[in-house]
Amino acid sequence: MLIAATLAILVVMALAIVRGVMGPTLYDRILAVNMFGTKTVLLISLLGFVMGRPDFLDIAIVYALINFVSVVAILHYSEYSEFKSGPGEIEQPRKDS
Amino acid sequence: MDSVIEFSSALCLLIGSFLCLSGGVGIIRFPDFYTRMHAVGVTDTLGAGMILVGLMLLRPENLVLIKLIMVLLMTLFINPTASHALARAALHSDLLPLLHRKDKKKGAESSNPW
Amino acid sequence: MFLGLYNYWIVVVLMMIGFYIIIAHGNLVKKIVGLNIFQTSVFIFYISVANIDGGTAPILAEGFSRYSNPLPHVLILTAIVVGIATTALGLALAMRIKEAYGSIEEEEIQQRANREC
Amino acid sequence: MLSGIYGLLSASFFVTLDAVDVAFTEAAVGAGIATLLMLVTVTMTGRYEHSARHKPIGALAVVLVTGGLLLYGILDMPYFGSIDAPAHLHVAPRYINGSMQEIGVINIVTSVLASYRGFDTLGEVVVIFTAGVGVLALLSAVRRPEEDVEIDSVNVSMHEKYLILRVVTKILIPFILLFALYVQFHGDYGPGGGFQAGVIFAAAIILYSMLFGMSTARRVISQPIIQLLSAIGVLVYGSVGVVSLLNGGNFLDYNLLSDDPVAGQHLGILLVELGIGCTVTSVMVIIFFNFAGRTEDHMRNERKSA
Repeated sequence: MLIAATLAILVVMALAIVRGVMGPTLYDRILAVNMFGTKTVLLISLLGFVMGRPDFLDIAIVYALINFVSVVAILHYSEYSEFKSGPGEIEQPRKDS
Repeated sequence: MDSVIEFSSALCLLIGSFLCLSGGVGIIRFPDFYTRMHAVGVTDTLGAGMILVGLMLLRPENLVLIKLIMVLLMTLFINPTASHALARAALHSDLLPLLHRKDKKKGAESSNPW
Repeated sequence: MFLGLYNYWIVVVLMMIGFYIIIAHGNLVKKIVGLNIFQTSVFIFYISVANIDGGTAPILAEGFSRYSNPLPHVLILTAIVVGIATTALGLALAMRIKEAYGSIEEEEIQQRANREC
Repeated sequence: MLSGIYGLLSASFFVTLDAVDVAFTEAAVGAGIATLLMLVTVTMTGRYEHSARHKPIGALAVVLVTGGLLLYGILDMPYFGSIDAPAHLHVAPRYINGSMQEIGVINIVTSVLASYRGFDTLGEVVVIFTAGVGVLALLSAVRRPEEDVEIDSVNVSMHEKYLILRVVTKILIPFILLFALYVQFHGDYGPGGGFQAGVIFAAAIILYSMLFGMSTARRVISQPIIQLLSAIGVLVYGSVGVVSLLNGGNFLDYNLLSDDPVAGQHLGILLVELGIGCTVTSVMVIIFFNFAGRTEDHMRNERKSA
């Protein structure tokens, strides 16, 4: 059961990466990164049990925290104008989705 | 008694992975940002919670159990907050939900290539 | 023969991706990203060298007798933190260049420098 | 150009390869701080690059040739996971077998890091300190002290924007700090140690300063003290070595710190990890504060000129 759950999480992580790469808007990407982070937390805790060394949970906690910090950071800094519209092409969030 | 706990743990893990998988399908298949957000935000928290509860039922030693509870609490706190912040930021940057767009039918049909 | 060495394949591919980014892109921040990828490939190299079949994490516990090699772990642990410190230094330089020249593209900086002297 | 996933991915990779301590550091550093610094820089420099790559074909050729040569060299490497690889035959068995009797620490990585190869680690800490000094030299700007009114106005506008985030963060930060302390002092028995704890501490401070404004954070955490702390960390590490010299041993020979060699080792590792934690925390905070302060100044100037 543990291994099945681990595989499921891996599949979901792959899907999140697909959305992260495709993601038409910046927010889709952030969403994918956030989801990827929570899935990594789960993956690490599951792996700890699969391998019989549940000490790894510390890393899962760190991950949960760091994930939050980085999402807050992206949101905080994406509000500056230069972040969204640099020189060159400008992403049009409304046209596509 | 043992088998009951084992069974419920397996059940929790199964439900958790199913929820996560449906979230994963959701993030790919839904047409616009807010629906994707809904899919992920809802399933992520419950799925993660289920998997963690399933792991707790495996009866690890005390320290590990405490850490698992910590992880669970953190996901319960952090996930909805992050989703909220994300949705708010998206809304403030004029990314409108699909319903409010003028070309909504077109958008809904053509947006999803698969 | 090749399957037994797949970890090194991954390392080489990653390293070459990083290398390509460093050479082919003019954007300084992108070059730093490339350096980071290169760096990670070295980390992966060390860690995969440290791995032993049937071994477990090098924290002594009952019921385990075979552990991974701790030495590369130590080297990489410190290397990661040093890596972030040097990356920060590189990014700081990039920021100063942006302030001084108004751009972080190699060619534009070159042009502006030529014009000034 | 945006992708923080990479750091996350490589950390889970390290977990599968049994390198818990490394995964720990990579999780905190690669996924957290590195992404953050990249973000701050990108905020200032713009998200898109304009020029096309200059010579893709030449670069590709060089890369392919180098890659081919490396692949050729790889053929002589020992197989993945083989037990009798040369890397496992020299000092590693001694570390694994001797750690318990000589040092009394379960986590071999910690014992190698802080005791067997303490001198190396001292060097690394000095490098980190130097990088902090370098960032200070490059980015620190003399700024006039902000007035209370300004801080208040920024505070009110941020309060509206981040209300829920702020409440949750206020609850979380004590836990983060507590967890960092746990990681710092539990390094002997599980994954953890000064490097990781320092980064987690710094992450908590960074989270605070993002949500409550740089000016507030600057007031809470005084810059000179942080700069002093980064030097004190290195000094603590070095003076542990000097004390063992004075006691008649080698530099960083913790056996002589106490009557009992194992107790001496414990004391030495504790002090050294404390020094590392101090330096890493304060250097990360210095780096972030200077980056963020610089970016904010830049934005303000642009807004004024526009």
